[in-house]
Amino acid sequence: MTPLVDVLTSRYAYVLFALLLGIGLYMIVSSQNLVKKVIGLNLFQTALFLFFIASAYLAGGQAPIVHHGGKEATYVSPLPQVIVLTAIVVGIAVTAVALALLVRIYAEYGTLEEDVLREVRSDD
Amino acid sequence: MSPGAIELVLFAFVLLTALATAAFRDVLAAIIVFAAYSLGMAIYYAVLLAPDVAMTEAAIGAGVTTLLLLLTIAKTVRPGRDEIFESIHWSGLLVVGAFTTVILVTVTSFPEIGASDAPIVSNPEVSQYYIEEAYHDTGVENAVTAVLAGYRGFDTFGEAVVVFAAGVATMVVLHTEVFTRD
Amino acid sequence: MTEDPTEGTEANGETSSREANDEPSSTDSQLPTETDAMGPGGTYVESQVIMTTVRVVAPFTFTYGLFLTFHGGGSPGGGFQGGAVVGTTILMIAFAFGIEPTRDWLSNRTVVGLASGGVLAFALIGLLPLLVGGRFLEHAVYSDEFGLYHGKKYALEGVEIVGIAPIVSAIVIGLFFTIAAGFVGQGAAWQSSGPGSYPEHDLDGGDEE
Amino acid sequence: MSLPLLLGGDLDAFVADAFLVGAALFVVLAIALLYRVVKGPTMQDRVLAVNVLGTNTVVVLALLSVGLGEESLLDVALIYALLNFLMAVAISKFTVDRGGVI
Repeated sequence: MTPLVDVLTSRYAYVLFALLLGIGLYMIVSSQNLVKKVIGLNLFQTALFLFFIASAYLAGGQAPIVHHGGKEATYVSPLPQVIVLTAIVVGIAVTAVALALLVRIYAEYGTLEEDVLREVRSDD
Repeated sequence: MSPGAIELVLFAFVLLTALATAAFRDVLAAIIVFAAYSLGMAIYYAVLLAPDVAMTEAAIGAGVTTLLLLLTIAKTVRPGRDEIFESIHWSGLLVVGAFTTVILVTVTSFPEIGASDAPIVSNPEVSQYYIEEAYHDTGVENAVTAVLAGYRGFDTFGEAVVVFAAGVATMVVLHTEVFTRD
Repeated sequence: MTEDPTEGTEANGETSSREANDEPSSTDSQLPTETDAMGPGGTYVESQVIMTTVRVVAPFTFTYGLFLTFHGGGSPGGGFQGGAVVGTTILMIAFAFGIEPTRDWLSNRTVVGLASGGVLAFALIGLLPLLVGGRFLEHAVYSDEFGLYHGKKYALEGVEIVGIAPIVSAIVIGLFFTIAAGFVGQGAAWQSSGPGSYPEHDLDGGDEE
Repeated sequence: MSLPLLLGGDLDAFVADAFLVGAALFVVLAIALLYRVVKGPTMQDRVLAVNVLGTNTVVVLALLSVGLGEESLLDVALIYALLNFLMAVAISKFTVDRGGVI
């Protein structure tokens, strides 16, 4: 048991990543309300961002602001941070498209509850 | 220098906010707790030494996401308030539990967080090259900006176009009927 | 995860005035004074506190967004962060002074032009090196072939400042305005009496793309 | 002043650790605030708690900035200081008549 605890305590952020992934997925799968599904999607996304950022971390390092190309210090890796940076902005765009679709769905069917929506659609 | 204690507390905070977001049945309460979650996440990014990402999360998470979600439920209706927490969806929980367990098992085989021999950090051709040569190659000190607009400029161009396309898509989704109405 | 019926009823009692209801007309009837105050424009309510605070804070936020954009090379920041902060400033103004007046003030043409112009400027900066045999987005060409002072640095900053930042800020503003305008189409006849809908004339400026 | 030296530690490291511990304590405070966010009972309680959480975030980031020796984290704290009230204003405006006044 102790080796497992050791492994997990040195990987806090990865454990958190897995748990948040689960919570986000649970919200997407089981929420009846479509807005909550979108929130779950966002949560799922942030879990992945956390994974990327944690993989870039270097103990005792500095943020990747390289002052005049100095090699005397160690820095965390900039590459995953760049990927996450663009992914956050793309993520908000995806969220907005999803929300626009929700507004459309509400205009069309008058509800955002999944079970009601299914009934309304089966009546058509 | 190790951020051990604060990381442990943040772990609890982020996990609790995420659980509360999932648990609330009332969408407005879920949005409010999700805003708190975003605050915790930004601190986590800062602890992991990603100020650029924390900054974006601050502007997007605290401002834009909350506002867009609020606007959406202002345009639609909230569900009835007969109960404040969701009831547990057991079959979904089972599937998600299995999924999370699989991910948790793989976690043990990742390199330790902060280890200097982790492949992402120690790769001499990518990460180390960016850190050592970014100032010389591009003339900017912020390695993130250098990689974003310099080394990976083509990728960023694609992302910018994707964001632009999302804006156009939103306008089309919400305004199609306007064109054909008159 | 846990059900707590007592708490549900408690919250229900406290907030009964805005209890969610699937009948938009009933929620609409709860806002007589606001709609009267605004006339046909919408349901915005003036708040002296919010307006004063925004009037003080907005210039600082806007300046800080510009600082983040322009100083992205030497400190954390860049087009994405600066653009998001500038966009959020406009959202802040829209919240304080009403979304419709802000839409009129910042016309749709401006927002769409900013986004399209950003993409075009980004592509142009990338394509110029092709003229002299460089590769797409090869910033070194600007200092080596075109002879600009610190050309590669300014090309990179140019991508951030005239490319990414306008796109991000315009898209943030545009998404907000678009979702705020909502959807009033033929299939939504019953919704037109709802609390969030806007009269027809508000949508006329929205078909620029 | 002499306590860390007596303990055989480095003064700078001690001060940095003290700031980090302070930041951790503020995050503990955030967890306490989370109780009010979850419990409510009214939406106004939640809005107020989230607003305090935002201010709390500014403090945590400032302490982290000293503790980790990263002045760049102050920029993040500045963004929160400027944008924090927007979130509270948006939600509180929304709670009046279910978004009728946005």
